Amino acid sequence: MLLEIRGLVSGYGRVTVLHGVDLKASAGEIVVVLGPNGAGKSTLMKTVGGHLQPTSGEVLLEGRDVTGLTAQAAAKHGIGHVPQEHNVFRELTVRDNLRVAALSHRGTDSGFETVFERFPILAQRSSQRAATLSGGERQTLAVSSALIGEPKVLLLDEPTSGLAPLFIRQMVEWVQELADSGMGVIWVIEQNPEMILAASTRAYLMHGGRVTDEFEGRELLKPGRIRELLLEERQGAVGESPTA
Amino acid sequence: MNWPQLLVTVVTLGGIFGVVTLALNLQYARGGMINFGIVAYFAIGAYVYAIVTQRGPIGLDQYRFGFDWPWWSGLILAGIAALLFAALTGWPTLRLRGEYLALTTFAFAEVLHSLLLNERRIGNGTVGLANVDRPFSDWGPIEEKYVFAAAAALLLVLTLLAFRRLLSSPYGRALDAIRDDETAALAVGKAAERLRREVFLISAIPVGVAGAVYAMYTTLAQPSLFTAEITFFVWIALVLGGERSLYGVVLGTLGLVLFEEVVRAWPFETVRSAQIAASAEHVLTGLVFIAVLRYQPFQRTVSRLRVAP
Amino acid sequence: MTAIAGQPRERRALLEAAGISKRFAGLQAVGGSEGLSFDVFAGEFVGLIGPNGAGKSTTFDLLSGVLRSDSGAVTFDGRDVTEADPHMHARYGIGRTFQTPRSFESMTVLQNVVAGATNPGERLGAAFGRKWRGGERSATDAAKRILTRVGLADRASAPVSDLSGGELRMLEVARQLIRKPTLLLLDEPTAGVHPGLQDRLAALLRDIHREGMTLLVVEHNLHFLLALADHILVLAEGELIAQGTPADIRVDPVVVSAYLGSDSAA
Amino acid sequence: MLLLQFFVTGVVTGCFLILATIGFSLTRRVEGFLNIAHAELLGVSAFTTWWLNAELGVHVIVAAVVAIAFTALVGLLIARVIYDPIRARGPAVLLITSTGVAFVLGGVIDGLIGTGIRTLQIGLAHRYEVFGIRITSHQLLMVVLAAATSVSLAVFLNRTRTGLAIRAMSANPSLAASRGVNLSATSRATWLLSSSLAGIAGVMLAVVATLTTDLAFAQILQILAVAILAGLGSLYAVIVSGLLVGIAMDVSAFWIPAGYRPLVAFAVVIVVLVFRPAGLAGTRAA
Amino acid sequence: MGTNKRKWMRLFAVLFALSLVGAACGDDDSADQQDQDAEETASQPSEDAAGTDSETADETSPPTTEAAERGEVTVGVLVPLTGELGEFGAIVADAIEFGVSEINAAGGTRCGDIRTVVADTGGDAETGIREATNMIESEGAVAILGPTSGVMVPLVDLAHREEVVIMSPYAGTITLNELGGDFVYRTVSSDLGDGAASGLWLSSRGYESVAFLIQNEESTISPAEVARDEVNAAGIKITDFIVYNPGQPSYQAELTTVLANDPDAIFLAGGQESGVTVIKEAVAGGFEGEWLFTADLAVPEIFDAVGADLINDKAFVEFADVDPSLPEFISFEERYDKAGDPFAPNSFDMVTLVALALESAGGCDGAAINGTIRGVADSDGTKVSTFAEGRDVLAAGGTINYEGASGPLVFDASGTVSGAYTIQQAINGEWVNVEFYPASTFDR
Repeated sequence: MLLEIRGLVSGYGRVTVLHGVDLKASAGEIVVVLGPNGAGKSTLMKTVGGHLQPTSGEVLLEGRDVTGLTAQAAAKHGIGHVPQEHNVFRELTVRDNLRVAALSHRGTDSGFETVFERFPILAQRSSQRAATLSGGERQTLAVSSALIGEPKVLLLDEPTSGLAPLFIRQMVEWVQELADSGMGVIWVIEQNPEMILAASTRAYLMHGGRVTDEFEGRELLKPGRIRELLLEERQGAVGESPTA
Repeated sequence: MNWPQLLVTVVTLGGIFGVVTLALNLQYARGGMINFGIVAYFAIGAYVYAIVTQRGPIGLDQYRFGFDWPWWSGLILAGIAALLFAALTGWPTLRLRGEYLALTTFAFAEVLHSLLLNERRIGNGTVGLANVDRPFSDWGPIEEKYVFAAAAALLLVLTLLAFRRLLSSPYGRALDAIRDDETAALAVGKAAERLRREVFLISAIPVGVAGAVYAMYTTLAQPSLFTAEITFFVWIALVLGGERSLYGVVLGTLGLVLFEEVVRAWPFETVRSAQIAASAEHVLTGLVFIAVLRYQPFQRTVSRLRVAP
Repeated sequence: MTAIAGQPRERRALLEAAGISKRFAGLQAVGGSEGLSFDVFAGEFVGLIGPNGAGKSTTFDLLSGVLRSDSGAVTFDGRDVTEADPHMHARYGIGRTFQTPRSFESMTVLQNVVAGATNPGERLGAAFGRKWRGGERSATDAAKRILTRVGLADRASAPVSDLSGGELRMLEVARQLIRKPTLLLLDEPTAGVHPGLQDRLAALLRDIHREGMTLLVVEHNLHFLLALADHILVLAEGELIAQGTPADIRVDPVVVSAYLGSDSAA
Repeated sequence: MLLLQFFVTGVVTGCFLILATIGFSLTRRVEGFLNIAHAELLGVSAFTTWWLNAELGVHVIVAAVVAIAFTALVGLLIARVIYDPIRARGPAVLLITSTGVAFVLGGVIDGLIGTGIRTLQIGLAHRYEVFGIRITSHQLLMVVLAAATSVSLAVFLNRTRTGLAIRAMSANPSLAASRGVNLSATSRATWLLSSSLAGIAGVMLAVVATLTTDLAFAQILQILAVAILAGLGSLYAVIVSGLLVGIAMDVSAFWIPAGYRPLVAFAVVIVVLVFRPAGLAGTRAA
Repeated sequence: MGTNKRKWMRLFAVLFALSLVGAACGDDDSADQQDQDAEETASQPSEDAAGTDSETADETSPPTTEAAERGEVTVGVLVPLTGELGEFGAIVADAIEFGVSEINAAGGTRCGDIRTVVADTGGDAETGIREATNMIESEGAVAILGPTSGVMVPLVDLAHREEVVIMSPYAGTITLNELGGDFVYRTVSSDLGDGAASGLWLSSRGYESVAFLIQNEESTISPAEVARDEVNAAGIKITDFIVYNPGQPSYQAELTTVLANDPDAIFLAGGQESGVTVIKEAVAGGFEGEWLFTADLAVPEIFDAVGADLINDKAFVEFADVDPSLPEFISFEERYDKAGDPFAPNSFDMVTLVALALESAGGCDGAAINGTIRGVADSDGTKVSTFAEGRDVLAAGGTINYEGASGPLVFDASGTVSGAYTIQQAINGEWVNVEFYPASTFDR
């Protein structure tokens, strides 16, 4: 198992947000985390990414304990985190954003080439400040930056919110490729889930700081299933069977 | 060391500066405004008192105005002048926040200082207004210094009581609400802007009066008295005492004044030792700040005592 | 203000948003090309839904004066409040809660509610007097009653830092209730609230609605909202894409596609 | 013509202000607080240069280099020993602590150096006249040094790995950490850098001025003025606002007595802040 | 190497003082004692003095201060030891210490040995007032000696209130011409004389234009204004009259118009720090005219700091001086190796006068000194020039007329003496006398 999260409890100061989360991802997998606002998805990502200290539980990466590492150490161990907001250095140029990501890595230029090849728009804007990019370009840059560090696990915190479908499709394709090359991806989504779910292998539904359901990705693609889940919001009743 | 004398000095100066620290506490801990130019309001009080009570210019004096009015009118006008100056400086600055407000108020204080330093027609420039009227010199049997200490202590207590009364009223609660969460306070109809402005203005009044008392005490209104050092001093006292409680603030100020006076009260009998003492005082003061800020003993004491209003 | 296209005007609207909009750093957050327009009628329970980033919270900010609209006008109770300061909105009778619950940390639960009321002693001149004490007493009594009503009576003297996320939301509602607002804007009242408390919240909202308060509620938990509201506004990318009764909205294809992605809409 | 002369003088003043402020601004930007003790670091450097040069007879350039390096180390040491442990207390406590540090540094300098007239063992400045405008070699050195320092700082921040890390950390520390940037190493580098910038300014102070123990600290007011004007962040804005303050101060002497120069500096600050509440470089949000 | 050693000793001294203060906070009495022992105190408690005291003091009120009961009379030395005038403060304090040692060696005053308490004002008025108050209230000082102009003026009120004599050997400010005379004295002439001497010199040099550069301080502005009037009266063009603030790294802005107007001479009334910078920048900026400095720059260090060749032959300095031909001065010079330092004789005279005033007074407090000081300084009695001589005459029931090392010392209504002035010229890296204006020059 590439990444294994067991009974993770975490939050901000005295406010506990995660009440014991279990989650698994193996290499080459795209794992989707779904759930309404406030379900604890971002908190989960931040805790695994090293920005929040869990109060209990553990995070294992390739069987090694990486619980409670600093963000820097987490990055070094191969956890690439793309936060939901403030995920690029706005004052830095596109190229410098990528260079920062390459700081702790050697052989950087090939990484740049790959990114620029795939996203010519970033190459075009390489000397513009990241603040001037459009939303989609910015998300692309954020994900690209995280990838420069060649992570084993990529944590994507809603990188598609507010993006045009074209961009979403591109990003899905790209992430799919990354997964095919052996990376584990945990992808938090709240809206427009269908395209992403199509590529995913597994999905977790979170509510109130807990994982309330676990699905195989395809299961969710059954007609009407997501709609049912999202519109007829479940109350997080634990007893309810996921396949009912 | 002459402890009674030391005590008198500490009470007097602690009273005067305690008032300033209290005002700062009201502005900062309650109003959320960082005033890094508090010395300006203090200076205004001192100068206005000096100008109002002194006789007209004699000899080579360069200042233009001296009204020779009684001391109490000087005291009142000092408070009013500080209020007006707060209104003047508050108007452009109060929409700024945090560091920017801090630095703009600081800039205002520097402008005032530069004006007093160079404009000899206001207060004799660098020379300042010396030998300021001291009202308590002929107060019968009690020695003047005790009257002064009592007056300073009285001013401090009055300010403390007034602030406490204000803060324990719904007005104070509204201030706390605004400080805790301005957006939420607005959503329940608290006029944050107006309250902040009012706090900025009214807290200037006791500072002006304290400035006047300081001018009486030192018998001097001179630019070199009102430098940014006063601002630093008062801020340090505020942080030392822990900004959350009025009593802590007073304690911090008294502690700091006591410390300074103990260092100063040390008699040096040779040039050499006095020279060393001057630099040692700086080093020691600095080390005490650093240590106190790191270990925060006053703050702990106060929070242990739980005397916060 | 002028009537809005397609809206029958048989009743006087309590709140009229006419062509309001807001841009942040060049990006349109609310309003689209013609601005956002809708009405809320007195006594209604209106739900405001839409996917993340649809501009719901921004709309709330515009209605409560926290943000000022770039265009158009907001009329409340016959008064143009477009340019009014946020605290004046509150005084005119528009109450609101926030997406992340806000509270006055330095105060107890009871004080938080009392602080919601406007006391004459909040004026500088009156603060030094004694006259405010009467108002203070009645506000405290009212606050206690409200705390009982929202189920926080036993936490009255606790510091707010002891409250759970759900309790904080209840406290926020309580702080508004003491003001008896004409219109109450609730921003995601169920987020972070555990199911037991959600039921109590639903009952509370139903009650205050029945007592005549007009409610406009942003909510992700559609199950919760659709059961309570009698009118739903659907927002996507800052524009009103649909409105109607909960039953209409449930089956509206436009709404479904807004939630599930543009692909399925096409 | 006289006005132009004032302008040139103003540019030179501005260049000193840039040198003195740029390190202060860098600290503010990366470390997040106003380090009042920065001004005393100028003194550390100035007096080290003086001591080596005038007392020990070391060549002035060697003395300057040693002084700058020494100042950098002192700055780093202070940061590690005093600021790092209380970082969590927030910028206000750090600011006041830095005042304490300034007191200690000032007191130690005062105790070690004492009173007296102190100047470097360097010749008198040469004078050049271009179209009737006079400029001395020391003034030129100031301009050249300010320009060279600004350019090399810009190159350093843009071209080197450490520079990039510093910029990333100042822009968004937590994201920088996520990208694998070593925050504590970067912080150390920042302290070394900003303190050596103070060192350079201190050397210039020693070259131009007659040193007294309180001269260095007297510069903090103008440093603050320039830093506020620059918007407490951008290094490029420091250059603009340094020049602006310098020119405004000196050109004002054409009309009003020179004693009012500090008043002019702060008046500029107030005017700018009233119209641009976040400084020259700031965005317009208040 | 010698100077380096001094630096390190300073560091140790700082640390030592720190530990002392630390000890003081813990246990003040014993530390107090320890401090007195540890420091090289100028005064030793003397039992004999106490004896003398009781003999002569019988017809008056008993000594009021604590110090006097211990057979000591305390005198405060309030001088700037740090800051711009630190050099002068140290000279004054040293000369006072020398005077005190002479007095105590002669057996002390009727009120006991003189004990000094030294404090640094840093040139700061507020510190001065605080320290003075402290000296009076805590240490029982009966006289405060040595404040500079800026500190002296604010002390006037304190002196009257506390009935303590305040004396300065160098506070020339004109303001004291109005305020002084009662409890407030100085053994130096007022800036009126200083400015007049400067003006006289500037007028007599045949300059056509002169620029004034004045540091923004009481002690520099007041003589400069007198000099300006004098120069104006002589019909010389004043190109600039610039008051500048010290503490700047450079004074280019102030110098710009001065250099543009290219005067024949610059009158620079500035402190050492600003003065040196101004001179260097003016010469570097192309000024080739002559200079007249005020007393602050009348020190040999100036040649090192500025570079002797810049000012050689071109610079003059004006300061209140003693007549070196006075026998009293010559005698002083023989006893005190630093007699040539500026204001050293004035300082010596000051403390000697205080001691003699105490000796001739009926009490041991400030009021006693105030009552007799004019009398011992100027009378028809026996001329004396040391404490010992004076005491002996007084003991024999005579009256004395103290003729000091700095001159005859006659206090006018404002407690000021009239003085002589010297103009020196920079020649070969030294200050050389070129003109002497005796006190009589300025009688008007």
